[in-house]
Parts: sequence; structure tokens; C-alpha cells
Amino acid sequence: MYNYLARRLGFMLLTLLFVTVITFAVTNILPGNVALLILGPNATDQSIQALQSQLGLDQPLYIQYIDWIVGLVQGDMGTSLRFGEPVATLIAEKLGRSLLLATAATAIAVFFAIPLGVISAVKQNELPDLLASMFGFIGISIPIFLWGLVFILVFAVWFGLFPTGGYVPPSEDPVATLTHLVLPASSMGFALTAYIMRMTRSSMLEVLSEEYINLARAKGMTQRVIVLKHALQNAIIPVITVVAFQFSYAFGGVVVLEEVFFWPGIGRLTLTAIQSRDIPLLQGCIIVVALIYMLSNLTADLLYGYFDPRIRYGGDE
Amino acid sequence: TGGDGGSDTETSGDGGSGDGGSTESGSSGEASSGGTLQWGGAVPVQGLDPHLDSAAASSRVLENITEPLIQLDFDYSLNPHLAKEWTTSEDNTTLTFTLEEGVTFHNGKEMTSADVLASFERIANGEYLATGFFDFVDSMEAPGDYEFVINLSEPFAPFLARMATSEMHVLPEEQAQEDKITEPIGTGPYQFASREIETSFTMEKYEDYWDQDEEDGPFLDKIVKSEITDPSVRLQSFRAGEYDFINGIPPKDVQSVQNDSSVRFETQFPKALVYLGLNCNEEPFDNKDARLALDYALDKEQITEAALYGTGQATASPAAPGSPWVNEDVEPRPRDLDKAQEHLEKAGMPDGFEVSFKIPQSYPTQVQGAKVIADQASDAGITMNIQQITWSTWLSDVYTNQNFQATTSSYLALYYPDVSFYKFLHPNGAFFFTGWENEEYNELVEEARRLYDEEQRAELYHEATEILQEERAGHLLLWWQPNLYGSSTDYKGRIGAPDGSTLRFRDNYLE
Amino acid sequence: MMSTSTFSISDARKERFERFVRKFRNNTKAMIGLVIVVLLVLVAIFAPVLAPYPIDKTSIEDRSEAPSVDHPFGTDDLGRDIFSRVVMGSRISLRVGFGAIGVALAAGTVIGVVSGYYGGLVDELLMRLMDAMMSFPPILLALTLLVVLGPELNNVILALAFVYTPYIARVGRSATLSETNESYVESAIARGESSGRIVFSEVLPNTTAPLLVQGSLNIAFAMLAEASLSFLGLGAQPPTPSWGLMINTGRGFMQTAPWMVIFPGLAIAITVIGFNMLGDGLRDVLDPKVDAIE
Amino acid sequence: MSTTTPDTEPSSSSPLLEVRNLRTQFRTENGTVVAANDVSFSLDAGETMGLVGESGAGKSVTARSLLQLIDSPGEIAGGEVIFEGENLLDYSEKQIQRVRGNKIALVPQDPMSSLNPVLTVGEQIIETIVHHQGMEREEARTQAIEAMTEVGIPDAAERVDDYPHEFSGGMRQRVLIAIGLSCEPDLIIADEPTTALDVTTQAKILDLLNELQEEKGMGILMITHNLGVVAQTCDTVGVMYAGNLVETAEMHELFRRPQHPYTRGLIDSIPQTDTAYDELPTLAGSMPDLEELPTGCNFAPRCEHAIEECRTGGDPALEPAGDGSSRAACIRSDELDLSQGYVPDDIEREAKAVDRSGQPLFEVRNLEKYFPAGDGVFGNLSITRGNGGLPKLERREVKAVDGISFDIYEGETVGLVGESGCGKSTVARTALKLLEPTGGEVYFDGQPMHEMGDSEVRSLRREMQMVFQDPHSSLNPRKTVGQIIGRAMEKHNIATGEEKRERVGDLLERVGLSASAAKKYPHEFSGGQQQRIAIAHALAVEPKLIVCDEPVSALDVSVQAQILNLLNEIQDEFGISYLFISHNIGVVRHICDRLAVMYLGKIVEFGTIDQVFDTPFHPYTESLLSAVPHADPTRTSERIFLEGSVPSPIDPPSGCAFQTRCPKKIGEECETVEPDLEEKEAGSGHYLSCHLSVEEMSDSESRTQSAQSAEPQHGD
Ligand SMILES: Nc1ncnc2c1ncn2[C@@H]1O[C@H](COP(=O)(O)OP(=O)(O)OP(=O)(O)O)[C@@H](O)[C@H]1O
Ligand SMILES: Nc1ncnc2c1ncn2[C@@H]1O[C@H](COP(=O)(O)OP(=O)(O)OP(=O)(O)O)[C@@H](O)[C@H]1O
Ligand SMILES: [Mg+2]
Ligand SMILES: [Mg+2]
Ligand code: NI
Repeated sequence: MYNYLARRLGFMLLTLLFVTVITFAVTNILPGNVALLILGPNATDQSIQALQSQLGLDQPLYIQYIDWIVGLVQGDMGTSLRFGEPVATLIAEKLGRSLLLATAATAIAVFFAIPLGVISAVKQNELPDLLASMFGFIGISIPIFLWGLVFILVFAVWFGLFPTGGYVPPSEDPVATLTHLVLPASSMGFALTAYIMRMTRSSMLEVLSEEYINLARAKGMTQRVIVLKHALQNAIIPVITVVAFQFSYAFGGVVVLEEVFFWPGIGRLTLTAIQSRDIPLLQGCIIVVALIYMLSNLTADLLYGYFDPRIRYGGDE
Repeated sequence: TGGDGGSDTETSGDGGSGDGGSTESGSSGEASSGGTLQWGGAVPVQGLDPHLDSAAASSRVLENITEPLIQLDFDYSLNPHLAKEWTTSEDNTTLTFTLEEGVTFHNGKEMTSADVLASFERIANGEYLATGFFDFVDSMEAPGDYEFVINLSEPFAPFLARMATSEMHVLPEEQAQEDKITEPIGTGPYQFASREIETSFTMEKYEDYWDQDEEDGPFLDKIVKSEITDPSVRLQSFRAGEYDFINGIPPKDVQSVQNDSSVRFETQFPKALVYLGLNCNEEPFDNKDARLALDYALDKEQITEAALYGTGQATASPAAPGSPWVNEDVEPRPRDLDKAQEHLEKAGMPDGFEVSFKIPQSYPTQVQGAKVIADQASDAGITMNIQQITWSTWLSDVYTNQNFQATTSSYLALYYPDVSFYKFLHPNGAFFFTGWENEEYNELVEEARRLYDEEQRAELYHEATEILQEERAGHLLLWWQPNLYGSSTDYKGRIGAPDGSTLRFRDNYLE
Repeated sequence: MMSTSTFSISDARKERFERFVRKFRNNTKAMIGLVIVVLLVLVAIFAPVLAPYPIDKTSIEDRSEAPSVDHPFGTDDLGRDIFSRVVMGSRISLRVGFGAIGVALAAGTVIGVVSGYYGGLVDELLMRLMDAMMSFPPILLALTLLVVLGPELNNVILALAFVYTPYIARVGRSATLSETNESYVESAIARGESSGRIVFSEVLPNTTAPLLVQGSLNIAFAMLAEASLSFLGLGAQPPTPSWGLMINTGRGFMQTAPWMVIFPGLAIAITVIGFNMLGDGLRDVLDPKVDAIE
Repeated sequence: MSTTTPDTEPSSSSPLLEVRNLRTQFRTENGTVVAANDVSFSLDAGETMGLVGESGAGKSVTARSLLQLIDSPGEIAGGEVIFEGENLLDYSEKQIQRVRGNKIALVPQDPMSSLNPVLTVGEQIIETIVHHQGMEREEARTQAIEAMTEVGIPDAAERVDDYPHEFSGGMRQRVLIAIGLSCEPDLIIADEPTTALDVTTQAKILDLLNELQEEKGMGILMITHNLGVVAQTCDTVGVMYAGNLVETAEMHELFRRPQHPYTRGLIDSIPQTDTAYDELPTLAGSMPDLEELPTGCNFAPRCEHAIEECRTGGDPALEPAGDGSSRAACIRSDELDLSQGYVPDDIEREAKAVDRSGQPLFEVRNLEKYFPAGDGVFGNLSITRGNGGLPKLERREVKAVDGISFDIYEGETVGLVGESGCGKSTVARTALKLLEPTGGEVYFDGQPMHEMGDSEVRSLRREMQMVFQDPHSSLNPRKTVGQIIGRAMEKHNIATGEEKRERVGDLLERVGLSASAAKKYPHEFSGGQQQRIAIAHALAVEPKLIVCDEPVSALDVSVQAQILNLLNEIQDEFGISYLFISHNIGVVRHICDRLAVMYLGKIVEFGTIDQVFDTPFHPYTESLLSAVPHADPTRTSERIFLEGSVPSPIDPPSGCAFQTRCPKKIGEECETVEPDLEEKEAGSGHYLSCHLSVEEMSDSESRTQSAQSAEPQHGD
């Protein structure tokens, strides 16, 4: 397990290095002039240049990169050009909400997807399977933002059950936080359900054709025990990875969904950063999102390791 | 003026008031104090430095936090405010202000002429929005605690008007020494409480407001602005009862909002002028005939209708409708495809031409209009490839680098003609970017700056307008659009502010 | 299908092809997917014939009309015929789907196969790079790229190709890895083949099945992504009848003119379902393990 | 030892299990395949019945049908399975669940994949007990530990909570047997319980099964394709062919007087460790596809005794044959006398004239190959906790090949045998430079290959070819046979165009296929045919050396013999040298001139076939030889059981690598000093790596061959 963990971390560091390079490269070729944006159209050339050197924008790129990395390592992501506040503060404020949304969506999805997946694998090619697979196809084939719009129309506008969007901090009114969460979380959860369900199904099908399932049958175990104990425990392992992946997907999907529901999370912050060419902020957002992504994959790997005794006790595999 | 014409990141229709009367709704009963106003705002508040921030969204809240010496009234007259009176010397070069006494800043300190001087010096010596105006200022003095004097080098008509905008609001001396201000301290009826970037902004009543009044407020304890950029979502949420007040109702929904008896609907016209910007330094629009061909290809009325659903008005004059600066004789060119073809031929492009058409994506009405423009232009053989770009790209590509062929943009309904005629259309104007130059025109608007007589000035502007039309300036004006507000019926008081781009909450209250 | 005598397909290949066709036919999912995709392609090809109105003809008098005989899907806020736009929109979706994934397939396959075959440091670096690319949420990455490249349909294709390359590369790599375990690769080395030839002539053809499956699934994703990007205003530009863009415009009319959203929404859903089903079905059909009839 | 149990008297009562006309079929896209057709047999309590036959004959299907374990698209189409007087096929799913694992247990074939990886082995035994006997878990646990102890798992009480991956293959097979035994069933169905195991482990498991049966007296249905296994464990035997039971007989009777020509062929084609023939007797052809069975007797196309009637008269029924209890499905069983097996020419095997005086064709010196343990570039780095508890980074390696030297002369076949994982394939790959060696020298025809660059090696490849274990995977599925073989010729400029096509045809005919095979794809051929194609591919470039990595271990016995014969013929014809790798020591005897025995990356014994197969033995060679089951029930031999399993090549034992398992270990010296591979008798060319003296190595106290083993054909 130590080795496993160490190796995953090693991979992650290398990946992280690439992530920083890509982030830096892409954000630095964004069109537009930051100084101009800050100073406004009235600015003179001198003042623009002064600001640029103050921001370190006149340094060669690789120096800027190194400065940036050094800052990152020290937890300093710079100052937002647009808002003049530390990027870390800005992100910290939003991150929690996006995590809340993504977590809620994933939880909803897992809650429905795993039983559905198991049922459709066990009843392969029978009615429940067909229904579930129809549901799955619909779930993954309609863009999340469309689900969002439909949910708003139906549940917020027509029935008035939930607010159309926005966010209320739990410190203010926890119940309102929840009611505001329901629609965005479930419209994303809907799409995720489909993915996780399909994965559960195929993982279950694979496991069900394993030799040890045959043996369990030959031992006289009942179908229930075979499915829930022998098969599911194995099938769930790859599903964990998918869940983690879907979590990060959900986290990425919030860019659009937050826009639809006006959920003030990191997705909208990123859009703002893009639109105002706020490079430090954009870099911060991208890095944080990528980091969350990697961490959730790392978590998946660790859970995988935990659930799979071959890795848990094997040291290597 | 709140912003630099239309150049701030705001979505469609929002802004101030100005069209006297229509925004006052039956405030029959007694104004009641207290309560929190939930405001569904269109554009997120940007920077909070009143001297630096050009965004209308910022001005909209700053209007209530910091204050000017002179304030614009709904009838477009300038009234004393922090300066209880002012005098102008015979030769129009010395301005003397007598300040109100007992005015305190939100930090409790009393306001004196030292603060005014510090604030103005900050602008004069820095890189702020109004810095250019101080080119005409010789000196400033604070002879007494409540007396403040400005000496101009020559008569400069727009100066007083500029003083009424947040670009020249008064800040406490300590803050005036800072380069950048993030939490402004002012003397206004509301004080900054908190904000979350791109999400919400909160102001609270300033209990010691110097100009408190039983009738005029301030009344509201708190104003919470939630920043919902999508107009449809904003409207939906408003209708779902989440807000007491919203600005920027989409024009397409005006009808249904008007028909809704549970909504108090207010419109303020005009708010902004939208124009089609043509790059006169580059092919094909460096050719006057090419510009005319396009002008003739477009049906401005149709375009306005498509974008504004009857809430706007097509125009050919940069002066705000209803102001004396408007030349009533100049009207938009009617659509005439034959003439368009004629001009195309004159321009040497009988088969038409193809241009890129950069639209700032955050303005739905402009996007909407652009689609119709492109369609109509195509009938004349002119292909306009729409490209939606972000505001920051617009600023750098279109405005700074002039790397564009056609674009749309807007400016706010500035009552002061200098902005409309000089800032955008004079080569020395702060926001000159289409490259269209005309000696005669330039002389006219320069002369107008020095005149204090309304009629004489109007005459010059009328002439200038004709030149714009004749020469088909790089600004092909499209339409004036209104500000559209909605509120719950128990929200009382006059909505908006005279300059069209901001909001004054001082006398507003919830029943 | 190609039974003319001019084609001398070897018996075996023909038989294998027939077998494939048979299995394909028996697979409901694959068939539904195929039918949808074929219909879509037909619609795209004949779109100009099928569309009764020009897609960018605005007409304010006809704005926001409900579906009728004249306008089966109604009109939009500028009075344009939605049916025509949806029909023409199929071209956009297909162009993005095939274009982006085509490029991604080319790049991803090479990266994947090279990485899988050579292993070692090359593999490690390439794969970590791919991991890094995959660490960005697809939409976010595409969005950022589009701001850099400028919003235009061709750039959407490029950006999406970039985004989906690592997914293809991964599949290509694992397919290659499982192929390199087969001893025919060693046999080729023992024969003295150069590694380039082994990679491209021996290994590559054997990785087509999983790549094909991944490709068709990713086409679906790319189409969805295009819709999302256009929805955010950074994808296709008006008056391009991109379905995502149409939904974006229609979004404000959900209550007053729902057809502005419903029809493009349905078009996206059906198209994406088609490619998903086709991909899923292909996976079953190409999987040698699933040999039994259904 | 005596491996056969005393014949059980046919019990007067009804048999434990009686199968009548069982028919199981699969619906496939090409129609219905009858995998078990009209199968009838019976099995008494305490009896072991073997079910043998080639792959695909229907053995597993038959066994699984007994417990209704056939899944769609399969179905049991008819017949009865009478167990304890009741027809199991009439049972509902609920009822049969109470029989499965309780009254009738199944021991599956593959120990690696048959245990649930996420459950402890204990849990997998306990759940069976709890389920069937309704015991408390605590009690069941005790019983599970007992069962584990019974099957010979040391420290069962501690290992009960281990996970399957912590056990070796042999141990896992024991666990599977323990699961089978846990409810003390009346019948155990063992489906090839040893096929996946090494010979040494296989011997132990078979022994265990025999012992357990003697102790508990349950019936065993032993499924295997290895007649050697049958000879050692069974009382009665059923021979299956293409879905039919073609012969049933008492075991000794079967070997003495087979009644079906197929049985005869099967017995003959098994290479014996202690017998040398020039040419292995073979069964021509291969089993027909169940989808297109011949019209007459299924075996007729391959039967040398077949007459017209056989080919047309329909499938013969299983009927009593001979004077014993045998039954056979052959219309000619009465007229044929098959008691006489294949008699090899009585001549000593004509020693091939291998000239070993000159320079060897191929020479390997101190070859080493270390793999990084684990995956990825950083994979071999591992963190270990040092003494102080501080983690420390360490580079770990698998020493797959650790200093090996041998040479091959022209026209010679050198064999390489050893248990799985000892590094045989790695030797082959590194020697041919398919893998970069870690160290050592390789000379081909005197040229130092280890010093050559890539392109030089590539052009040298023409001289050296390789044939792989799995013929199916060694042929690119996307290319036709003609393309595959032709490519090799093109590559080395041997022939192109029309000439190439001709030569491909010739080659295909040479390896026993028709020239038209060139147009087909590999998957259209059976395993044996594919291996022939692989050989043709190797021959295409006219090499001097072919390395054969287990070329026959994936093939059925009958086909195995064909391929071995083919290799021999080709050698005679072209004078090629072979490096022949196998884990089956029986096979090498028939093809090799000299033999190297490998253990854990090192050669422990090297010499001519006769030297290796005779004293002095390295203790490891000795145990390998003794473990091979022979297909002759009349002969018994003392088995030498090796303790434990092969140690990990990541950290091999100190001293002699074999010391941890050596039955003849002498002490200290073995643990500390690594023995050299040296000629025990100067000039003999027989190398041994052992601290024992020649006498000790020759002393076969543990190798008492029974008297009757002195068979005439023993050709030493
Ligand atoms: N699921 C299935 N679908 C179709 N045919 C099958 C299936 N399972 C088995 N068969 C057919 O049944 C025949 C007998 O298979 P079976 O597994 O009993 O062979 P076997 O004698 O056990 O061979 P082996 O020694 O390889 O285990 C095979 O030839 C195969 O064609
Ligand atoms: N590419 C590799 N990377 C790491 N370890 C390897 C690699 N190839 C082989 N090994 C290890 O080297 C050892 C020897 O393997 P090899 O395949 O040579 O054994 P073998 O004798 O051919 O076994 P078998 O009879 O199973 O084919 C094994 O422990 C194996 O795990
Ligand atoms: Mg079997
Ligand atoms: Mg091997
Ligand atoms: Ni023996």
C-alpha cells in the first residue's frame, strides 16, 4: 500500500508539472491587454507600461513561469488583476460551493445509479435492463444545461417548488441552501446517474462472468448472496474510479451549470476570469480545478487500493 | 456621467432615468422606514474606486455611497449638493464653491474643503477618468474649511457637468491619498457593507447622513444586490418572488411584464445609444461609398424593432432624444438597395464585399441586432461574419488595436453633448477608435466646448450632426434604448437617477 | 454489400465481414444507432433541399410563431424558420463531431500507439502529459482555448480535437499494450522488422476496433460539447444554425416560445443518442467475447 | 507409491450417480451445437471416475450439466441425472442449490481465477458451511480451518483470514478443494484440477485427492485431458470425443485393452519420460468442429481402422465391448484388437551425428536479464521501512535470468526445462536480443551479437527465428497467412512476387497444410494448424536457428505429437538447430539432444539427454522427473515432493537457489555458498550445480523404481 501510494503521488507530481505548464502556456496567449483592462480606455501608454512592469508582465515568459510556480508552492496565487484581491481568497470563497454542488450531484447519482446498474446487469436484456438503458441513453445524451433549463422551467417556474437559481450560504439559512441546491444538483446528478449506472452494469456483467461466480453458484449460494456479496463487492471497485471521475466531471460541468443556475462557484469565477483576461485568476482557477480533479482521482486510486485486497495487502500489483 | 459611453461590461437595457415623471409611481402614503431591498442586478459591480471605475454597474452603487459637489437633477439641471452654492466668474474661468457644514463621512469624520482638494488633486495628478479635464485647470485652493476655488485656464463648458459624476466624487483626505480604493468611504446615504465578487453587493443605511429627511429618506436599512447576469433568469427569479426590484428586463418580456398587475414596471428612456462602428482606416470602410452602401442596406427601424420590441427608437443623432442638441432634420437613411448597389459600384466593389463583425457577446440586444444587420447587409451583397467576443477582447482588439472591420457598441445616454460629439468622434476624444476624421466637424465640436450659451452650442451640434450623416461617419448610429425596471408593487419611490446610467435609492422604500 | 466481382475480397475477409454484419444486425442498440446516424447524415446531405426557408432570413413580422403547417417547428425571435435551422444544424453538429474526433483520432492514435509500443520514458512522459490534459474539465479547456483561438466553428473543432485527443490516446495505448502482449509482435521483431513498421503495420490495424468504439462515443461527447460552447456564446457564431446556439437564444423564450428550445434540444438528444448507441453497440459487436446470439 | 486404489467391487446397491442420455446443447448463430450428446455413465460411492478427451470434447459441459450450471445460450435438452434416487434435472433452482456444494461439490480448473479476490479464503469456505449446514459462524470457522488443514495448508488457523492473492497457485487449488470438502459431499466433480499447475504441484494435488478419497470415501468425477492423471487416480474411465462418450472402462482394462481406436491413439501419443522414440505415434487430424460433425462415426475421419460403414452408418451407440466391463461406441470394437500399442523400433535411437568439436553456432555466456519490479519508470522504486522506521527508497529487480551459459551446435536441439516463471522465455528473448540483456555475451556464428547495433541485429534475424507458445497470438489476425509468411521473405530479400507466392505454397505444403491456406486468415485454423503456420513463417527465411518457446504446450496431446514430429523432420531436412523450451520434461526427451534444467534464473544441470535423464541427478531434476505422471497404470514410482513453491525472483534465497526446497539439502553450505555449474566428471559435458557429491546425487533411496518398471523399451 505504501508503494502504491507513493507511486500514485509520483505520477501526480509529474502530471501536475505538465498541468502547470499547460495552464501557464494557454493563459499567457490569451488575447487582450491586461493593463489596459485595469486602467481603462483612458490610460496612457506610459501608465500601461508602468503597470505592466509592476505586474511583472515585461519579464521573459519563463521567469514569469518560475515566479508563478514558486508562488504557487508557497500558496500564493497572485492577485487578481480585475478585482485586486488575492486569487487564493477569491477562489477559497467559491470553491466550497462548487464542491458542495458537485458532491450533492454525485451523491444523488450514486444513490440511484448503483442499484439501477445492478438490477440491469442481473436482468440483462430483460425489461428492467432495457428501461434502465433507455434512461441511461437519455441521461447522457442531453446536455446538462438543457436539463438545467428544463428543471428550472418545470420545478421552479411552473410548480414553484424550488428557487430558479442563486445561492444562500448555510450560515444564513441552511434550509434555503438546500432548496437552492436541489435543482442544480439533481439536473447534474441526472446526467451522472446515467454514466455511473452504465459503468456499474458493465462492471457487474464482467464480474458475473468470472470463474469465481461460477464457483459460488456451484457452492449452492443463492442468487442474492452471489449478486450482493460476490459480484457487487468486486464490481464496485472499478465503479469507484468512475464515481471519482464523475465527481471531477461534475466539477468541470459546473462551469456551464453554474451559469444556468447562477450558482456563484468556481465555474462562474473561471468564466469571469476568461472574459476579463484576468490571468492570475484564470491560472488559479484552472490549477485548482485540475488539482481537485487529480485529488479525486487519487482518492479513487486509494479507495481502489483499499477495496481491492490485492493492492491493500499486496504492496505491489 | 457614469461610464465611458457604453463601454462597460453591462448587459442590455439598464441604466438610469431621465425621462422625468414616468418613474414616479403612486407614492401615495407615508414613506416607511426599514426593511431590506432585494435587488436583482444585471451587471456585477466592478471596481469601487469612484474616480477610476468606468463601469456603469459600479457607478450604480457608488452613486449612493459617495457624493459630488454638484448634483444632476431629473430635469437635467445642476443643483448644489455637497456644495450648498457655487459661483462662476464673469469670464467663466473661476469657480467658487461653498460647502455644506456638518457633513460627515461614513468613518465619522467631518468633510471639509481639504477633503475636496485632496480628492480633486488625486484626479488631477493621477491617471483617472476625469484627469483629462484638469488640463483646463490652472489651480485649486481651499481658502477656508468650507470654501473651495477652481481656476480654469479658459472657459470649459463640460467641466461642471463632469463634476456631477462619480468621476469627481468627494473622498476623505486619507483615502484620496491611496492609489486604489476597494472600499470607498463617502458621505452618501448608504455605506459600503460587504460584497462578494461577481455575486452580491450589500450597502447599509448610513444613520448619520447629513441630508436626512422625513420625505426623502434614506429609508431602507439594507440594499442587497444579487448579481444575475442573465436577463431571463433574472426576470424568472423576480417573478418567483426572490427579488423586490430588478433592472434590465429583456425587451422581449416587456409586454408580459406590463400586463402583469403584480409588477410595477418602469421604463426610463433613453438610456444608451447603440451604434455600428466601422473602421475607417481599413478596407473596405475607409471608402465613404462602402459605408454609405452599408447604411443604405440597413433598415434601422427593423433592426431596432428586432432588438428592442418597440421599446427603443432608431436615430441618426448622437444627442439624447429630447435634448436641445438633437437635430430634428437628420433622420436615419431609409433602406434602399438600389442606392446601396450604386454606392458599391462607386466604391469599386459592385459584387459587394465581406467583413468581420465583432460583437461583444455580453450585450444580447446588440447580438440580436447584429443578426438582423448581417441578414439585411447580405441582401446588398455585403457579407458580415459575426464573431462574438468577450468584453476584454473587444477592448484590446477593437478599441486598442483597431483590429476590426465592423463592430457594435454603445454609449450611455449622456445628457452632455460633449461626450457624444467629442469623446467618441473627435480624434482627441478619449474614446476615439473608428478613425473617421473630418476637419470641419472637429472645429465645430471644439468650438462648442467653449460656449456656455445653450442655443449657440445647439446650433454647432446640429451642424456637426449633419456632417456625421453626410460623410457617413465611422459611427453608424442605430438606436436609443431605454432602461427597463420591474419591482414589486410595494416598492415605492422614484426609480433610477437623472443621468440614466445609475440608480439613486435614497428616497426609495418598501411598504 | 459490395458483392460485385470487380472486388476480389478474399473469401475469409468476406466471411468475416458478413459475420460482422450479421452480429451487427442482431444487435438492437447498434442498429438503432446506425439508423439514427444514417438518417442524420442523409438529412445533412440533403439539408438544402429539405429546408424550406433560408436559415438567416429574418422577418420581424413572423417572429416567435408557434409551430404550424408553414413552419412545422415554429419560428424564432427573428422570425426565422426553426425547422430549416434545425435541419441545417445537422451539418454543423456532424462537422464538429466528425471533424474534431477525426483530428483527435489521428493524433490520439499515434500518441497512444507510440506510447504503448515503446513504453518506458516515452510512455511515461506522454501519458503524464495526457493525464495533465485530462485534468482539465473538457468544457473549461475548450473554452479557454477558444478564447485564445477566437470563436469560430473551425476553432471549436480544433479545441475539441485537442480536448479529446488524450481520451483516444489512452484507448489507443491500452489497445496497443494488449496487442503487444500478443506474440505476433515479437514474431515481427524476430523477423527483423523495424519498430516503425511494427507499430504502424502490425499493431495499428489491430487497435482499430476499440478506437472505433471510443471514436463514435467521443463524437457524441464532442457534439454535446459544441452545444455547450455555443450555449456559452463561444462556439459557433450567429447566424450559424448550431443547435447549442439556438438553445442559447431560445433560453429566454422558454415560457413564451418553448419550441425555440424544444426542437434543437430534441435534435441534439437524438443525434447524441444515435452515436452513443452506435458506439455501445459496436463495442458489443466487436467484442470477441460476446459471440453468442442475442 | 501405489497410486491406484483397490478396485471397488461393483456395489450391489444402486450407484451414487447415474447419468442417462444426457444431452446439452448450445444455440449459436450457426445453429445448435450439441456439446454433450447422449452421455450415459454411472459412478459408485467411493469410486473415482475419469473423464478424458481432447479440448472441446464436452467434458466440462457434461460435468456442469450435472448441477444444472449451464447458462444460456446453453440448455439441457434431455436425459436424467439420478443422484440418491432422484433426478437432479427435475429440481428447481432452490432445490438444486441445496445439492450444490453440499452433496455434490465442484472443484474448478483454474485456481487463479476461481477464488473471489475480495473475500478472504476463510470467508469463502465459511459461507458454504453456514449456508448448507446452518452452523454458527464461529463453529463454521473452526470447521473451515479443519478443512484447510486437511488439504495440507500449513498454519491454517493463521492463514484463514488471508486473501486469495496471498496464496500460491498450488495453495489456491488446495483452498478450492477445501471448499469442495467443507460440507463433506458425497461426490466431488474435479474439472481439470491440476491443468493450470506445474508438474511438481500437480503431483502433490493429485496425491492429496487420492488420500482424501481414501479417507472419506466420496465419489470423484475427475475431468482431465491427461491420461497420466487418469492412470494415477481413477478406477474407471470415460473417454469423450466430440460430445460423445466413446468408451467407458475400468481403468486398468482401458490401458490394457482399449476398445475404441481413439482411446488407443490417445494412449500412444503421450510422450513418455522414460521412453525414446524417433517418431511419436500420432492421431492424424484434429477433432471436428461440433458445428459440423461428420455423418458417420465422429471419429471416422481420423481413424485408421475406419471402413465405409463407419463413415456412413451414423453415430454408433455406446455398447458393451470386449469381455470385460468395457463399453465402446465403435462398430468394429469386437473385431479389432487394440491391446497392442505403438511399438517403437527396437533400435536404439540413432544418435544424431552432432559435431561438437568446432565452434558452436550459438553461444551464450553469463547471460543476465533483470526486470524492474513493478510497473512504470518509477515502478521499481519501492519504499521500504528501514530499521529506524524511516522510509527508504529502494530499487527492486526481478532477476529473471541470472548468469546463464550454454551453446548450441549446428543441427543440434538443446532443450530448456523448468517450472513456470524460472526464466525460460526470458532466456529465449534475451538471447535473440528481442529484449536487451542486462549483461552477458551472445555469439552467433562467432559474431558477437551483444556488441551489434540495431540494424545489424535486424539483418542477422534472418538466421534466427522463433516459434511461440501460443500459435493463435503469434499470427497477426489482420493478415492472411500468405501475407504473414511472404512478408518474412520480402523483408530479407529472399523472394518477391510470383516466386514468393510459390515458395509460400511450398512451405505450407511442407508443414502439412495445403497451398491454398495462404489466402485464409489465421483464425480460420485450429491451434495445431496455426502452429504449423508459425513454423512455416519461421522457416520462410531459411534460418540456421529456431528458438521454440513451448511450441506444443498449448496443444492437445494428439496434436502435440504431430508438431514434435514435424520439428524433427524439418531438422533432419534442413539441418537447423533448435533451442527448445518446455516445462514438460516428457516432451523434451523426444526432440532434444542436450538439455538444460533451469531453476530460478539459473541452470542447475546441463548435459545430453541421457546424462540428464540418468544418474547423477541434480536433486531438482530428480524431483521434476519423478513428478511426471505417466500414462501407464502398471508402473508406479516414488514421488519426490518438493516443499513449498518457487521463491520469488525478486529476492532469491541465499546460497544455492534450490536450498529452500531441496529434499537432499546437506546444511550450512547449501544456505551460504552458491554452487558452481561444473562438470562433475571432467570432459563428460555434463554440468551440475550442486554441493552434493556425485555419489550422493546418484543415490536414489527416494527413487526406488518398482520391479516391473524395468520395461523392455526403456532405452537408456
Ligand atoms: N457458452 C457456450 N456457447 C457455445 N458453445 C459452447 C459454450 N460452452 C461450451 N460450448 C461448446 O461445447 C463444447 C464442449 O465444451 P467443453 O467446455 O465441455 O469442453 P472440454 O471438453 O471441457 O474442453 P477443455 O479441455 O478445453 O476444457 C465446445 O466445443 C464448445 O463448442
Ligand atoms: N517484461 C517483464 N517485466 C518484469 N518481469 C518479467 C517480465 N517478463 C518476465 N518477467 C519475470 O521474469 C520471470 C521469468 O519469466 P519467464 O517468462 O522467462 O518464465 P518462464 O520460465 O518462461 O515461465 P512460463 O513457463 O510461465 O512461460 C518471472 O518471474 C516473470 O515474472
Ligand atoms: Mg473444460
Ligand atoms: Mg514462458
Ligand atoms: Ni514412473
